[in-house]
Amino acid sequence: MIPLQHFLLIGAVLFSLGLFAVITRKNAIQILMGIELMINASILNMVAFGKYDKIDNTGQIFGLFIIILAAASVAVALVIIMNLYKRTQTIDPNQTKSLRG
Amino acid sequence: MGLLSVLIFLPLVFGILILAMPKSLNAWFKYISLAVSLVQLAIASYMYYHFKTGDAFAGVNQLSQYQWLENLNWIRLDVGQFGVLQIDYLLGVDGFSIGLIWLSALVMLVATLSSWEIKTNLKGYFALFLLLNTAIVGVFCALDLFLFYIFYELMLLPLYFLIGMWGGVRREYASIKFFLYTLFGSVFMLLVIAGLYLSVIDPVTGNHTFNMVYAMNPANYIDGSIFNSLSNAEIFGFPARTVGFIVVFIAFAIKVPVFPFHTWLPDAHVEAPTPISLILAGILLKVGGYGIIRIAYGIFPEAAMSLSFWMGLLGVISIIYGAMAALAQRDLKRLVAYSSVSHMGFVLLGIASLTSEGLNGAMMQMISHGFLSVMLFFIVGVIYTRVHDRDIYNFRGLANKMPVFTGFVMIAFFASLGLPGFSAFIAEAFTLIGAFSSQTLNGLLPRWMAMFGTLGILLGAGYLLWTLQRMFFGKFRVKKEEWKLALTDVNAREIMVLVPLAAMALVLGIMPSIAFNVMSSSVNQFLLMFK
Amino acid sequence: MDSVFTNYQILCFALTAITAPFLAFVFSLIFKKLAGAFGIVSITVSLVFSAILFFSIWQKQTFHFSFSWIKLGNVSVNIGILLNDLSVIMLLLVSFVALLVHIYSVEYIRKEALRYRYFAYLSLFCFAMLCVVIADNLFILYAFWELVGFASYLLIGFWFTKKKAVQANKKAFIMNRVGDVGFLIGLMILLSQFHTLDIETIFGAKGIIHSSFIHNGNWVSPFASIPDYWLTIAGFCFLLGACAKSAQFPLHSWLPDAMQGPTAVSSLIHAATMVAAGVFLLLRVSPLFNDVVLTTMASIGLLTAFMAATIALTQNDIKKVLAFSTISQLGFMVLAVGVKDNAAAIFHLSTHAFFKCLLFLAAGMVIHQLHHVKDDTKTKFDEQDMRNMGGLARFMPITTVVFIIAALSLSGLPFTSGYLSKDAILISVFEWASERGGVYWLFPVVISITSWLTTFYIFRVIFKTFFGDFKLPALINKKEKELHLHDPNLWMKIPTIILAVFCFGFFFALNPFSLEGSWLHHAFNLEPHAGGLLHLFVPIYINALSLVLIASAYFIYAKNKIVFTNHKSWYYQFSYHQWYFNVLYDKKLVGLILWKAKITFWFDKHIIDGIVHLSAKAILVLAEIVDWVDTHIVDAFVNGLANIVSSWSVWFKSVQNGKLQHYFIWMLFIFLSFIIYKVII
Amino acid sequence: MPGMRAGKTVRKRLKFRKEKDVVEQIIFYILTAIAIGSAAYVVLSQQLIRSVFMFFVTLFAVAGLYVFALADFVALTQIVIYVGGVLVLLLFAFLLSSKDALDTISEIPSGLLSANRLPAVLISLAFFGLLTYTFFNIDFQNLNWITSAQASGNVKSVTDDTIRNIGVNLMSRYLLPLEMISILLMMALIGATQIARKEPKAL
Repeated sequence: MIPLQHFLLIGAVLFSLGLFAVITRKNAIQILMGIELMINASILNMVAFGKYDKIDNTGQIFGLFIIILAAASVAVALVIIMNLYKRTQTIDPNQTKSLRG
Repeated sequence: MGLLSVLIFLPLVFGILILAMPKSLNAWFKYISLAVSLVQLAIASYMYYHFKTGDAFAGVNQLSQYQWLENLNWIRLDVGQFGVLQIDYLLGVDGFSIGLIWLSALVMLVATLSSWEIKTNLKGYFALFLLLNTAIVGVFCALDLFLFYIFYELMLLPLYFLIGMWGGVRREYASIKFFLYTLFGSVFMLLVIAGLYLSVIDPVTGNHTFNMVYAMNPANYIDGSIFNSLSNAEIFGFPARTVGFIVVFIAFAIKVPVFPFHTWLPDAHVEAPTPISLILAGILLKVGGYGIIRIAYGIFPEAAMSLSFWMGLLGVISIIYGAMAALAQRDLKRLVAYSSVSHMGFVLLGIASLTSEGLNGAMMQMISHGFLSVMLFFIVGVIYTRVHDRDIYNFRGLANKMPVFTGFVMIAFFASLGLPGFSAFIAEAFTLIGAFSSQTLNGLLPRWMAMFGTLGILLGAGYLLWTLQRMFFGKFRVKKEEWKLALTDVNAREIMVLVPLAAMALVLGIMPSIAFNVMSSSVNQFLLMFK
Repeated sequence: MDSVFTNYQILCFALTAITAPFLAFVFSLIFKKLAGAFGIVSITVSLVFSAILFFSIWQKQTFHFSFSWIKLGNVSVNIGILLNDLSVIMLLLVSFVALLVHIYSVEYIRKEALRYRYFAYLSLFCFAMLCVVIADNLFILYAFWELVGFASYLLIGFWFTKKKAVQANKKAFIMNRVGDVGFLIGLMILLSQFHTLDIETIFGAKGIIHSSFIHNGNWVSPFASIPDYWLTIAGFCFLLGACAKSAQFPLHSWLPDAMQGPTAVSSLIHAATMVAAGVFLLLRVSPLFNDVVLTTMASIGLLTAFMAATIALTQNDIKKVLAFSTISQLGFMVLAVGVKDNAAAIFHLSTHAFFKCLLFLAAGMVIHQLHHVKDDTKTKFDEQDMRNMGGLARFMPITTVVFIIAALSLSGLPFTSGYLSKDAILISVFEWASERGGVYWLFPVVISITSWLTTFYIFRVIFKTFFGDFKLPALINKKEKELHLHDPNLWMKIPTIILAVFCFGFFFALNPFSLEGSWLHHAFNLEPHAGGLLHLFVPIYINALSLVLIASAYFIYAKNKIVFTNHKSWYYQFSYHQWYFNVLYDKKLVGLILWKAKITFWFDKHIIDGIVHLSAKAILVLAEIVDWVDTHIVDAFVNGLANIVSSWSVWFKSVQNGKLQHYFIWMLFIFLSFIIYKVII
Repeated sequence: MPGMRAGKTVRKRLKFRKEKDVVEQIIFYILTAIAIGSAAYVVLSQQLIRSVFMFFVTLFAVAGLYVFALADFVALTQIVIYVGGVLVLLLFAFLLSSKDALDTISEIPSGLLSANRLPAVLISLAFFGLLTYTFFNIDFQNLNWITSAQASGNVKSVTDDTIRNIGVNLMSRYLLPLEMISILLMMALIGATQIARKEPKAL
């Protein structure tokens, strides 16, 4: 049996990588992939914890939910990115100054 | 509103009027100034004529003996435990000031006439000029130290601008030097004035007071106060009154100017426009002498007596030093400026002797030098306005081209080298006699000082006659061809300036009693303080 | 008091006598064309009143009038008129000589455009000189003494375009100033000692000076007591004043230069009157002198007399010779005062005034006529140089005669006034020396030699000028007849003739051989000479050798029998260059003073002003330091705070930069911080 | 179906316990390495297209890891939805874009590790550190819910049928969340089309 910690560690690595991508990438699509990585990491954790819930199966079911929501969010995000590109000719989130204080 | 107030503030009122007038009335400003000066001279003459002489009107340290006394409560500020801050608007004249007031009025008139040559920014010039006039007359009339100090400092401001804006090539340097020099002295004087204020009380009201007449009376000093002669207070290990005397003396010595505080004078004179040179030489230097007599000597008599030797020594050094420096000059104006140092040295020597002859001689020298130095500077101005050059070597044989002018030059030169018949002779002779008899009478000055002082007369003849020979005699020759046309004889306005000055020098030389009469009782009263 | 006139009248006369020239001075400057007339009339008025005063005062009374001029508390300076024997004789002398010179000048100065100035100055001089003579007070005396110098200055520089003239008048005035300084110091000493400067009060018969004494090294007067050396100093000071005015060694060198003025002026001022004022002053204050001063004075007189005589031997300028002759004769007078024979001094002063004035006027006639020749022929030569003259006696007989008379008087030959006065001095010197003995015998020996030298040089002038060959025609290539040389007209002749009359001894003594018989000498001679052998011996040996010298001069200069060739020798050069005094004074002394002046100015400019500038610089440096501290430390602190705040604000602002990722980083950062805080701590 | 295949493989290997454990672990760590390596490539790649394809690998590897966590259904769903949906969506999104857009999008600005690199690295490491720290500080054997689950036998075994259980639970216990998610999905789709609609004033 693979110990729980291993899953968690892998999740942590993936999460951190995703986080890194979200923070540093200048490309909205890569950022989006970073987010997906983080989501995957969390799903991995959910699933790993779900091992100790045989009856209710909460971990797996919420893993499913997350996958579905992530897919939806990716769809919406892509649309936003394309729209953003249409407006500003760039998909670098840092170039959008409308949030600037 | 007394006569003195009118005398002082008349120019100020008209100065403000000039400021309020539009620039299009430019041509009127000098006539307004002239009218003010004439009125001032008339008032001063009236006062001089009606000045009461005699021991009952000696003034000096008796407030009631001052004439045209004006005493108004100016500032009465209750400052709690420190009593009442009392500053009076106190004006009055005695034998020491009346002559100088008249001199100021005449010199201002002459300077106004000489201001015709000013061509730029007339409005500012005449406004400052009249402000200066107010300050100068105020200095001679003020009997309250605070008021005196205000007028004294007020003189600097217009002078700074007048030299700095209408002056020669290095005017900024000169005006700043002049300003800082004088301010250096007077700032420290302010400390002494403050000290005096804390030491002296008005015997009538019991308040602290700035009244300089009260400060001359030892009875008005608070026991144990810093300048009380009995309290033996010390500043930096020296007796407080001696320090006070030295500080005040230096402040005025800079004005006189006494060696080694004289170096502002040649620069300021050389750079100043002619009318301002006239005022500087004619009146400003006298403020120094007047201050030394009235404040330094009047308020700290015993300190003055103990330092008389050094005062006399400075006087003698100034006499010889100024004359020697004048001998080395090529610039006519600088020469005259250094001769002023030499001549004012006699004033200090006379004061230091603390004899009747010496003091009268010193006062006479101030008045006499007032006329003569003004005349000399005006003469320089006459040449300068024509060709804008003052180098003695560039002129020769001017007598051929300008005979009337040369006549005035000879009068001025011989008068200032002490030819009998002119005021300077009386003044210098009496000063030296006073200095010489000092050892016998009060033992203050050694006799050799007077003997060395006579060398000043000799050297004076040297540089003035050399200039006369070099510039005015011989065959007519000047540096540039176009100067030959420019060098015309004096015009009517210039004669109008020169004649009264020459006449005054002559009148005072032949009838010195005109001046001596008004001052001698004050001098005697003054000398009583040193007994 | 058997005076014919009341005191009031005498006062009026005296005032008229002195004010007339003054009015002439003023009017001459206003009415320029009548200047000459004003001058002559005024001096005539002065002469008339001087004569009246002379006859009412001389040997009869002393008139003193004064009023308070300046009053300073307890000190009062009086001015007034003192008429005693000395005053009136001088008054008469001055006005008389001045009148003659005025008349002479009319012709002499006729061609000058600015002659009104000449007469104005001359009147001013007369006014001042008369005032000097009758002043009752040393202060006033000093004042007019300087005024006399001023008038002399103006007259020497009358031709002010001449460079030499203006240099000469400057030199004269400054050298006189040196004397004036001495005079002034003397005045100060007297005033502090006696509290008055009244001549009669101090030096009169009952003067305070007689009641003052030396006690315990102090000079005690009724008013004050000062160390006794001040008495000597006072004497020296007055001596210095007199030396300058009377052109005595070492202040003599201005007088030869003063010959740049018109000759008539030289004759009046620099021969007869003004230069005598020095001697006059010595006479006025003579009771003051103690033995040291007197001996010095005698030495100075002797040295000057001898020196000037030797210089006169070699000069070629006729006026220069006369100028040195004047100096020499003044030396005689000073010597006389020095040996305490005031009478002889006054006597010689009076006689000298006449004959020296005459010499100058006669020389002036020669110069004047030669000047005409120069103008007529349009040639250039020095009309004062004796080398251009010779044989003039043929053309100008009157001039020659009066010149010879004056020269005889100067030489002191019998029947002349000079015989009397010069012998009086010589005898006094002999007596004085015999009293003292020793080295003092040098005085009579040297003064005798000087006397012979005098004879020799003056006859050298005569023979070179009036006898022998006329050298000028050859020099300018003209014939003698073309020159039209003749005696000048009456304006010039009459004054000289009158003066010539006064050169004879009869005028001063009925018996021209008896000094004792002279009324002038007698009047002042309080202690008659012991007489005896000296009176016989001195004149004889002096005059005997004088005659020999005249003869030798005749052979040397008129006949050219003996020719001096030693012009290169050191003693000739020494004499010719006037003992090198001019070099010493003009180059060395003046140079030294100017050098000192330059040093002073340098000192002023670089040290005093340097200190000022240095302190200004120091303050500036201090200011720089303060400024540095201010900007880099104090302000840096403040600025640093501000910078920190602003950089923080920039930083904080950058948080709000609209960059999503930044926001996200921050969000994470804060989240992390919070979590780390919660988890770890 | 790779998930199915993986599940079968696992099941087969249960028979040979000892061998099987070693093999299982080797496979797990290989998958782990692939997942982490490809994820790192996704994150650090300069080229977007490679990044996207490598993300594909990552998703597969992670799905494999789900299987090791006994969640074969989730692994399947991951492959179907993510690989089949999301990734295809991504690819289509910019394959369907214009050339310009494609260039801009695929152009990853240089300075990969520039600008915010340091704080990003720090924060990422901090997160990672924080998580690992937490994992290593938790005593998993003695956690309440784990011990109680072990005590009550509520622990999954390899042989358990999870799909049925999931289906039952979805339709019973998690019905409400399911419905809410379906509504959310619909909202997202409507929203997406609304946003993607061409605006009249579009650039």
